[in-house]
Amino acid sequence: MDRLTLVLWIFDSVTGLGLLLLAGWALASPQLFRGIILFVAFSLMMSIAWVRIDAPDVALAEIAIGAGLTGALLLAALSRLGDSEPTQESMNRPIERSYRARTFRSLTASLLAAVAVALVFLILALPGDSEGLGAEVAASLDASGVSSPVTAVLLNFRGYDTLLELLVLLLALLGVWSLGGLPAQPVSPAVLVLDTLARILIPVLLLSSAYLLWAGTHAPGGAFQAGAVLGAAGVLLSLAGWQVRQRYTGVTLRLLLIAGPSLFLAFALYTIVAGQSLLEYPPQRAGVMIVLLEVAATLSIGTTLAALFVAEGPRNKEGQ
Amino acid sequence: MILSDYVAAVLLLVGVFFFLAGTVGLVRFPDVYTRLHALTKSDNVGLGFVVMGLAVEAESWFVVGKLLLIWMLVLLAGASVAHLIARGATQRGVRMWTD
Amino acid sequence: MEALAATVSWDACLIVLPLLGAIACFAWPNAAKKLALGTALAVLVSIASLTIRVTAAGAFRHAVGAWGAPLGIELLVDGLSLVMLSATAIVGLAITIYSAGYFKADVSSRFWPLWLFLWASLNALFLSSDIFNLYVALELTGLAAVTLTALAGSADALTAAARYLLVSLLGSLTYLLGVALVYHGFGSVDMAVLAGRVESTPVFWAAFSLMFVGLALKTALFPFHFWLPPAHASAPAPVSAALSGLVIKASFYILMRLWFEIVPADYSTFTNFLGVLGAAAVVWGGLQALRAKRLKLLIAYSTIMQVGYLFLAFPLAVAAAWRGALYLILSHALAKSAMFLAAGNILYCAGHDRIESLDRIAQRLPMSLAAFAVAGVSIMGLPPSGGFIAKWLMVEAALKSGQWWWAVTLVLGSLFAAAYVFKVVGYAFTQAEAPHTSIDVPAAMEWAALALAVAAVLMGLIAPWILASMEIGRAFPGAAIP
Amino acid sequence: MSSVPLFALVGAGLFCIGLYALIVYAHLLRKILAINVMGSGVFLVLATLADRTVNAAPDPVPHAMIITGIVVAVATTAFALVLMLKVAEKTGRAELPDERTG
Repeated sequence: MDRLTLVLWIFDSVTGLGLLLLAGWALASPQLFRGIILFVAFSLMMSIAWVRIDAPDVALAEIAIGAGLTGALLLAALSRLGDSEPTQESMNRPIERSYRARTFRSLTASLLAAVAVALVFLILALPGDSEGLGAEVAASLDASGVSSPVTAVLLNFRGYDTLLELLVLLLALLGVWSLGGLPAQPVSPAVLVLDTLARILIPVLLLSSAYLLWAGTHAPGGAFQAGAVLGAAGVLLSLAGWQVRQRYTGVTLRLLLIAGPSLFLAFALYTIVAGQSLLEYPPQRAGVMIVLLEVAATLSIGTTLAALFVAEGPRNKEGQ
Repeated sequence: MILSDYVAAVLLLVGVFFFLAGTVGLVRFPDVYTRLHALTKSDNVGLGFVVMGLAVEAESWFVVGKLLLIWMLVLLAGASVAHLIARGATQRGVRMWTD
Repeated sequence: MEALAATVSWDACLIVLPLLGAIACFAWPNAAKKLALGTALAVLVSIASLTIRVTAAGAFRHAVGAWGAPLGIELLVDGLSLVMLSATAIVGLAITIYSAGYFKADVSSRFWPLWLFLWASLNALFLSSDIFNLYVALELTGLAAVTLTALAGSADALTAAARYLLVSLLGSLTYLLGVALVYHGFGSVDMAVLAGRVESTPVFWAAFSLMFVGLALKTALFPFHFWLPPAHASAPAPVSAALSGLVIKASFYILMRLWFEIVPADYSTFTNFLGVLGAAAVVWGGLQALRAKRLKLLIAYSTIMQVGYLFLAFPLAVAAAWRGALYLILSHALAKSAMFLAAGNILYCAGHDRIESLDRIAQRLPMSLAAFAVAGVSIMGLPPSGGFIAKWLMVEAALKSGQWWWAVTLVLGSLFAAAYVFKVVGYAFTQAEAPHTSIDVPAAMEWAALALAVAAVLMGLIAPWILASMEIGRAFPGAAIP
Repeated sequence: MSSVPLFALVGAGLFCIGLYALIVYAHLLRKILAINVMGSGVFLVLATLADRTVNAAPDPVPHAMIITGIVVAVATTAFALVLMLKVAEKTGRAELPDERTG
């Protein structure tokens, strides 16, 4: 084993161990706030792991969505939980301290430890040389319209999954709204530093979003990462106290939310009526169509994620 | 290894040292204000050294530009967030450490 | 026009049309009811056309994006998926008509897009032949089901929805871990490709166990049933009908598919274990249903019992038992939805569903009570209902394969069912001391419940046709019994 | 990547740690965190094994699947958090009551 391999191996081991420790620590932390912060640290470390296993696309998605947006969502929820919290004591410890509960916990722990050991042996028993579908993807990449393999899989080879996934996102927002949304956060007085930060960062975020979208056709990036960065811009604006005016939260907002899924579904409907396979791209125009779909999807993903963060529910006349 | 490699290694090591110092400060200092002080200052400098170290090894000026941009963004975000945390702590009445 | 009808892929319509409908309902909430009814009709046309095509030309696969497995996703239309889609369409139409009257205006605009999402995701799930795509469809189904459960808005419903959501997510993640191991063990996520590659190795069995546990959680197999009664009892009535009638069947359907398509050989220890769990579910569900004080809770426990029957098909392991199990899925989908819709009418009219206070319901809602009783005929398994055919097939399979104890379980289940159905009907005919205030129930709601109940009974009369349809493209595994 | 799929083993560990916390802790926010940790574990298993072949580009299909999974996870997390807040609003506790019947 040469020196670099050894160093990397140590690095990986430290990262792996760190992940396990951070996860355990985040979940067992006596204070929820600390738990969330540790979870965000866990997600950041996950993205290091993604880079180490040659998955830069996933690393980008993890940083933007896993660490960034999920962290923001968790913290916002915690701050809203506020006074309805039971005492610190009852909310933080496991369900009970009785003998029965302790036995239950140790039984669960031993059982899961056994499961973990079994999984470890199985993973080690997997064939070492499986290439999965790498070769198939490479062979069809030229016909897919893009040169980034992950984007080709997401938008073309398994575009149907992506369509359903966009709908999961929309459905989650519908679910939040159907719960009646949350009361608007009280508008805090403008903070100069936050305002300035937002003013500088928003253009940078928009630019990064556009770059990620464009890069996605040939390099790591794509609609989801771009959408997540766009969503982050929305979150920042909302934190800086921006309020979207009422006239834009009705139809305009709805149209933005459904742009991505609608364009995808319109394409699906076209292929059905034309008697083709569902979501079959014409080979010459695949590249252009994928870019169009990605632009619409990015807008919708960004808007949906920001709306999930704001979570106030529609403020138009039907929703009130 | 050529000269630039050594330069890069030294710069990276200095950067890591600052990170380490900041982290020690984060763990050891008594209250939120002093911790922020330790963390932001030394991390910004540490990152600066890391960026310089990587810039020495960079393949093109374009990459150097990107590295500098990263550093500036982290400076901006770090400084602003440190301010916001300190502001939040003051508003909630967290006292400063005096001893 | 006819040329168009011949080239259109009706299977894809079953997914795309309700999704478009859902988005349209979201974009134009004021027109949601009309849009939803229109979508339901369009789905009905699609399933009818698809049935005609499959009956004439046989099962087929549809390569999404024209890539084909293993690179792309494939849809599979055969008898098994066709009967599931048809049951979903029939129940779905009844629920749509029912809901048009059930929900008040403010809830209504929120209900329609969610309901169409649920319908679309069920269709997507029944059509998919790709185990990762099934994961996405499962998540879509689970999320839609939970949002619909929470629509009731009460503390009970919200708590039940939260529990349901956690169980649902746990189930899908466990399933996904199994999918990950399958993919890395055998290099594909397409069932047909996997069928040719899977060997009976420890890796496969571990992966299958994970997938099994995840799906059993979502199907509410005993002892994973704990989340079901509160969720199904506290959701709005049409939602309960969809949850009990269709949603839990979706995960069982995947289990059946996996079992038929890719599991290499039967292991009698494992299948007998499943049979024992099924029998426990029958007894436990029956006892709890008898003890239940509220009508919807009783119906929910009855569902746990029916899920138990389904798992008896694993140890029976002959084709007739699988036919019986599938028949049970179909007849239960109709009968149980009818029961929940009838219970919803009672709740709507009387303002409560306490069984002991159901007096005079027979006078005020004769049609709904009739719907409950007629659906009960199928749940009990009395001739000529669909439930009877199902149980008859399974009992016969048990006796002919020399496993009489499963037949005893089935008969015991019928006795339980008879007891709790009569308990409800008995209270409903009791004379009340004082008259109650009541709200009139829209006629469409009563008709929807009754129509489903009658359909569940009539299913027994068209058994030969259904039995022939369900095996188009794939004969069920296991020996034919002489 | 070394021949030992180290991160896949970590993924298996994360799955079990998350599952333990999901079962044992009562607070809904903690349960939601636990689900997210479990998800990360599954994704690690899925991706690490895609990178087993030395000197070959990793298989992009699992990467695409994970991106799908991450988006699904954030969507469900967002909904779960609001549901939690609604439960807390109605019952005063962000916990599920213990099972009474079965």
